[in-house]
Amino acid sequence: MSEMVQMLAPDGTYTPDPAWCSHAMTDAQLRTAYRHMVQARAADEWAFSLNRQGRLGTYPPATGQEANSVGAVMALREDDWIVPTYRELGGLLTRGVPLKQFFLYWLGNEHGSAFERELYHVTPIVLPIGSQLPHAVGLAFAERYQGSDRIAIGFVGDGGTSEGDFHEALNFAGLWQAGTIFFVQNNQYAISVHRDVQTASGTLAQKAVAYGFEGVQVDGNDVTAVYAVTAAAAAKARAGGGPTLIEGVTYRMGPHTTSDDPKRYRTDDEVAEWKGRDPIVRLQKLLRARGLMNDDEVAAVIAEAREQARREFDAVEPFEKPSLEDTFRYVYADLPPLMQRQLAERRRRLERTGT
Amino acid sequence: MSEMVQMLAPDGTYTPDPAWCSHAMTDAQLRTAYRHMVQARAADEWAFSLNRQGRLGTYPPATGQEANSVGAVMALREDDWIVPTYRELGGLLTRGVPLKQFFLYWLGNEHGSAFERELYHVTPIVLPIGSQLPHAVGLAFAERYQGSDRIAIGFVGDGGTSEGDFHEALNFAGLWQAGTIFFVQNNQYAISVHRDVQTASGTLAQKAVAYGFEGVQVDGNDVTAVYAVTAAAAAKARAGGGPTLIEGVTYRMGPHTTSDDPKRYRTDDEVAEWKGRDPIVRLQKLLRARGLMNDDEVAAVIAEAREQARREFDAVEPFEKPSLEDTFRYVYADLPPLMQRQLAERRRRLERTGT
Amino acid sequence: MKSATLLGAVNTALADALEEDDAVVVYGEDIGVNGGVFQATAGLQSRFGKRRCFDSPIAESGLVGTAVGMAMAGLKPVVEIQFSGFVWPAFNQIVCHAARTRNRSRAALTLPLVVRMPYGGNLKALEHHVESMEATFGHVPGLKVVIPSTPHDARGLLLAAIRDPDPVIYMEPKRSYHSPQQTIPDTPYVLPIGRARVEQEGDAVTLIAYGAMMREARTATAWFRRQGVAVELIDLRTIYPYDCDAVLDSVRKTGRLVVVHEGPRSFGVAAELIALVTEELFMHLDAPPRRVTGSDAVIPLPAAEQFYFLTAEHIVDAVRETVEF
Amino acid sequence: MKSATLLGAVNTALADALEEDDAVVVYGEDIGVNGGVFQATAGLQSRFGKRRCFDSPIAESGLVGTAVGMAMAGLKPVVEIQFSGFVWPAFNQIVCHAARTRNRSRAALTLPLVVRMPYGGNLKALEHHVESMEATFGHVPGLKVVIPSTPHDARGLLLAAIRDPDPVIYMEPKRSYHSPQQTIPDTPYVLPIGRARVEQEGDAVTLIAYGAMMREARTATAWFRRQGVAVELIDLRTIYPYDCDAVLDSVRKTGRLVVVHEGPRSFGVAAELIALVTEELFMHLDAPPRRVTGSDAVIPLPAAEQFYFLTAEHIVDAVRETVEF
Ligand SMILES: Cc1ncc(C[n+]2csc(CCOP(=O)(O)OP(=O)(O)O)c2C)c(N)n1
Ligand SMILES: Cc1ncc(C[n+]2csc(CCOP(=O)(O)OP(=O)(O)O)c2C)c(N)n1
Ligand SMILES: [Mg+2]
Ligand SMILES: [Mg+2]
Repeated sequence: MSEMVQMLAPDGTYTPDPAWCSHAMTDAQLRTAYRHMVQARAADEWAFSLNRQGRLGTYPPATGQEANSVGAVMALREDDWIVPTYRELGGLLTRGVPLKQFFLYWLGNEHGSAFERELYHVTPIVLPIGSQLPHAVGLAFAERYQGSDRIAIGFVGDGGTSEGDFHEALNFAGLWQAGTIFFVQNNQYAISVHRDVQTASGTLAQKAVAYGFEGVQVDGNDVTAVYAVTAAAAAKARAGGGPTLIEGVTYRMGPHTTSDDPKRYRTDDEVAEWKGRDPIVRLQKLLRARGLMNDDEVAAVIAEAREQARREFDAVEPFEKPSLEDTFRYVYADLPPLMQRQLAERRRRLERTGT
Repeated sequence: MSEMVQMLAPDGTYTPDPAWCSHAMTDAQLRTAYRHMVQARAADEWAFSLNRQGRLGTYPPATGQEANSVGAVMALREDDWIVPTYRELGGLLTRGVPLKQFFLYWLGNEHGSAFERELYHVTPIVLPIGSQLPHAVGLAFAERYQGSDRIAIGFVGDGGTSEGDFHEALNFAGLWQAGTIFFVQNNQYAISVHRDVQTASGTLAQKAVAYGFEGVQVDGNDVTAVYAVTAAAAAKARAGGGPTLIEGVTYRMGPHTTSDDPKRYRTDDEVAEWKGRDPIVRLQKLLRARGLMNDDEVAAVIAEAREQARREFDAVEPFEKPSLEDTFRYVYADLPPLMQRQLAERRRRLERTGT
Repeated sequence: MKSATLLGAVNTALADALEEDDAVVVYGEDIGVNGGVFQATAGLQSRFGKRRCFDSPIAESGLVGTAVGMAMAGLKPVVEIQFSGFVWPAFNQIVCHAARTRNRSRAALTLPLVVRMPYGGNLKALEHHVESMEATFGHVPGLKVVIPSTPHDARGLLLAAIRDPDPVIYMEPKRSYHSPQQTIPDTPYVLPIGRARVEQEGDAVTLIAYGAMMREARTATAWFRRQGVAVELIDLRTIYPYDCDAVLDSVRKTGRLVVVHEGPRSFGVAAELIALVTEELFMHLDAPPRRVTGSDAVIPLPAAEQFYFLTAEHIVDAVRETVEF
Repeated sequence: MKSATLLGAVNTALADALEEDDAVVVYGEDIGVNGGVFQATAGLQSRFGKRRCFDSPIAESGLVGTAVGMAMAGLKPVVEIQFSGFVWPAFNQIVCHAARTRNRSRAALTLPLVVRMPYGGNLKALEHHVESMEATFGHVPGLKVVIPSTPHDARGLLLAAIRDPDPVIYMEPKRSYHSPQQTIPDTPYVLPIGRARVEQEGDAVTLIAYGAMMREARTATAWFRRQGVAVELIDLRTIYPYDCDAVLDSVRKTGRLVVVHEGPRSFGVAAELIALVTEELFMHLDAPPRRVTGSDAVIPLPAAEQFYFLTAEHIVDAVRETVEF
């Protein structure tokens, strides 16, 4: 197992790794990545604050993990499939999913997870840990079957690597030489459980050995490294070279969700230490050093991102209230007579009792 | 990943491997192993023949896999837990489970799987592939928890390594440093599916890398190698050194079960090739070469094993027929009123209709 | 027209589907060169190639989970679970994804997939090879659950299941795989999911069964016919969404109901039908509805299985109690 | 006596069990230093040490599977599934091993283990955090399924479940975790599994509920009391093996039945109770039994959940129909 890939150090020094430099980001890409990461951070902070104001439901913040999410998705073609977890805000934004939709979802409306297929190639947000990975394998299989060279990326957390579905998905992918990238967002914790209590495996990347394909550990707070490693995996997958497991080492700066109190299980010192490795700060240093952004531009990007978050939430907050009928409409293509009876009964009770 | 461990070659030449020679079998052990392997083979052949005569139900033959089963169990202490599959006849015999019980099980009687706990430390025969492995981890945990140095061995097939439970069991074991040995009976096939269609992993042993402990591939037709590797794993486990994954490379000489027709999916040539690696023939060669058994003794061991198989089956064939009440007796410690009603109704129907 | 077994009809329906639509893929454990442990997929790999019909590793969750992914991208996967007793590792994928993706995505993604599995017992088979847990699937929002009892229904319903835009659990009564035979059309056809079939009209009592139990129910019905008692025999065919109108229409006419199934009694299919009928037709009922079902005991191994499984005599006995009430 | 919430009572029962028997171990996701996402295990690790109370990786099948192994070797594991919606990866271990080891081994091995999980919704929670699938467990031969509705029952039933020689699925109504409070004894006690509790006697109609629905049922019962209608309110408490005698005794007296539960209607608990009652007490029934239950739709996300979940008004409406029939 080789060392963790890192090119952009926390202090902003950039040392291209010869093994991966064929996938170095262009200046334009660096600027784009920065914008998406800042957008994600701003939306995340706004969502958190909305929850505290009682205007948004339980929400799992993604602050700190933007380089993984944005870097990985930027390395894909825009019609490659993304199979997200509930913590891939940066990736969704990078793909172009409107923030409005994201807010709608966390407001508790299924339409927030209705990512139009041909527009986004993003599967719905799902919560059962690890269970989305086999979908990424099936998607990649189906695309190749249909003659397309689209590939799929499946995100999962460090905790998610313990589920049986992680194993089964990687095993199928190895066998089928599926064009699937498995991206582990190793943010050190599964709620309160530290990664070291999740598995005795030295790295999460080395788990790929069990399936006969390559695993790479990358500094998940270095967007350039994440991009390079994912781009290489994507090129391989697209060419029919099969799957790759990528472990992006990062940190969940906030609580697991708005209902979680991380002080129960981790120290302020630890959080402070990781704060020093912030992926956005780091990229900003590089952009400044290269002269790609000055203070004003940075400030403008941040201000615009915050403004965008507020704007998009405002656009959705008074979203159309769903009806009783809506809750029966999408279970099957056609509502069966048995459920028509149930709907009629419920409508009757609603009319009679107001509830 | 190191080479496959082998000491006793198919031609009978014995080359002790310095890495494992602290666990070489004694002459007495070689004779015992031979006897158990021959017993297992004879019972297996008799069971197969009984099935063909219509006197025994569906049966999964284990012929060819005796060295794995016998060698591994001989390497354990007699109160270590065995978590078998449906194809560990040799291991059960080695542990002392009466053949009568084995026949009773395949005659379709649950009493055949009632291995008295303190006598045998063998869990029941189970059929859902892979699902027994977490039990082996729980058993080892519980023994250490209770201050015992008993360990546990969990058997599984090559096909079974694909199930999520394989992954979850090994992951728990690695974390808990459980005293569990995972023994993969790699007999090349899962029914009709070849091991190479089961996983893209180079060896099955290398899957241990994913869990932070050691994996060893061993010639599963060489009982001396199986014994040595398992004994080393057992010593490590007992000393608190944690789990080991062992892949014993062997071959299922017969059909998957008496209902299977292996000609559909494999060639006679392949079978013939493996016949040349027969674990019993090989051990016989060693015993003769060392002067531990002569022709007469070999013939006597075989004759006695065949005789024993017939005798034990005859003792069980007219086994007491279970009653309707028996089928309700073991579901819970006490039969709940709800089921008492069901039993009464069924008794009434039985009395009225004779069915 | 040609004569077919239920097993043959399943094989034919799979071939129909593979023939008509390149989006159909068939995979599962041992279903390739081996043709499945029951030979339900025999000949399909050699006819349609390994691209369309192939083996999978032993990993039921991965099997259904990859099918979910394939269906999201436009394929119509048909996966085989070797025995219904081995479907539980896949239950999470079935409950959380197969059943819910349409609703979760407001139909942005829909899943035309089929999970086939032989079910049922009374054939001296091993543990986990004899289960009838259809009610468990029926209770999961978002699934369709279909069980044919005849070769004709088997082909028409399986092709309908594969064409259906939603996930279908298709359970095959393995005890009826080889008999009785029936003539079926030469060309593909579909039968509607969600519709029961009145196999025999009658006005004395409604007898509802499905799958392998239809054979016993038929025998019982014929016996009563000889006694001059007209049993109305209904083959439920779809467990969910079951044909409530057919059930209610029949009991409205007969005023009496007996429901037969092999699976555990408590929380089983019979309980559901009886509850529906009692709620809706209380004033029409002339006798207490009855269940002829498996018990809540674990199904015994072969040596005692006769104490668990059902016979036509059990049905006769219960129908007689109901008619004579 | 001390005042307790249901959540507190669960915590106390776990402490009771850890205190009384070294064979008891408590483990699950986030149950150690974090004390569980609902704090059901708060303080247990610091009081009993990491040997007795510890975190597990996210692997429900391994969680239950290792517990099966521990129980085989004489421990009494109590595992927590974080939400009942996430229990399905463990379903295979529950159905094939937890539920069957006694029968399979003719009691050579028995499994005193408990699988705890919060269930139920109507609290603006996320997908899979709101399910009520108790009927699914009730239909599995070999399981006991217990659901408390009060702090007093929660402690007595959980300790009984842990002492029980057989596996118990213990489902905690998370919406009732914090209220109402109740005074409970200072010292450990057990309540019998398999026995319902008549919370309020009456002769007009039998109303059966359990878990979080008891709150709504109580409100409805009180409303009718004020109208001079004596509803007999029964808390089922055990879903399997449910207390058939208590149910039948009550309906024999009242002649009317309404059953309430939050989970899907079809193949649910209400269907079972109605079927039992109709079969056994046909001549005693004065009105059609009624179900007040969730529908077969997928439970909506928070913005529309009010269209799925039940209120006391729904119960009042249905009871009125039944009483006025
Ligand atoms: C199958 C399943 N079990 C348990 C949970 C409850 N749960 C929600 S998030 C979470 C932790 C996930 O950790 P990880 O995979 O590392 O992802 P992260 O939240 O850190 O992004 C758990 C246990 C779940 N959602 N699904
Ligand atoms: C969960 C599960 N899925 C499918 C089956 C059906 N089945 C029985 S044996 C078998 C093959 C097992 O192969 P392997 O693990 O290599 O063991 P072997 O039979 O070769 O000893 C299969 C698929 C099963 N018993 N359990
Ligand atoms: Mg994490
Ligand atoms: Mg094998």
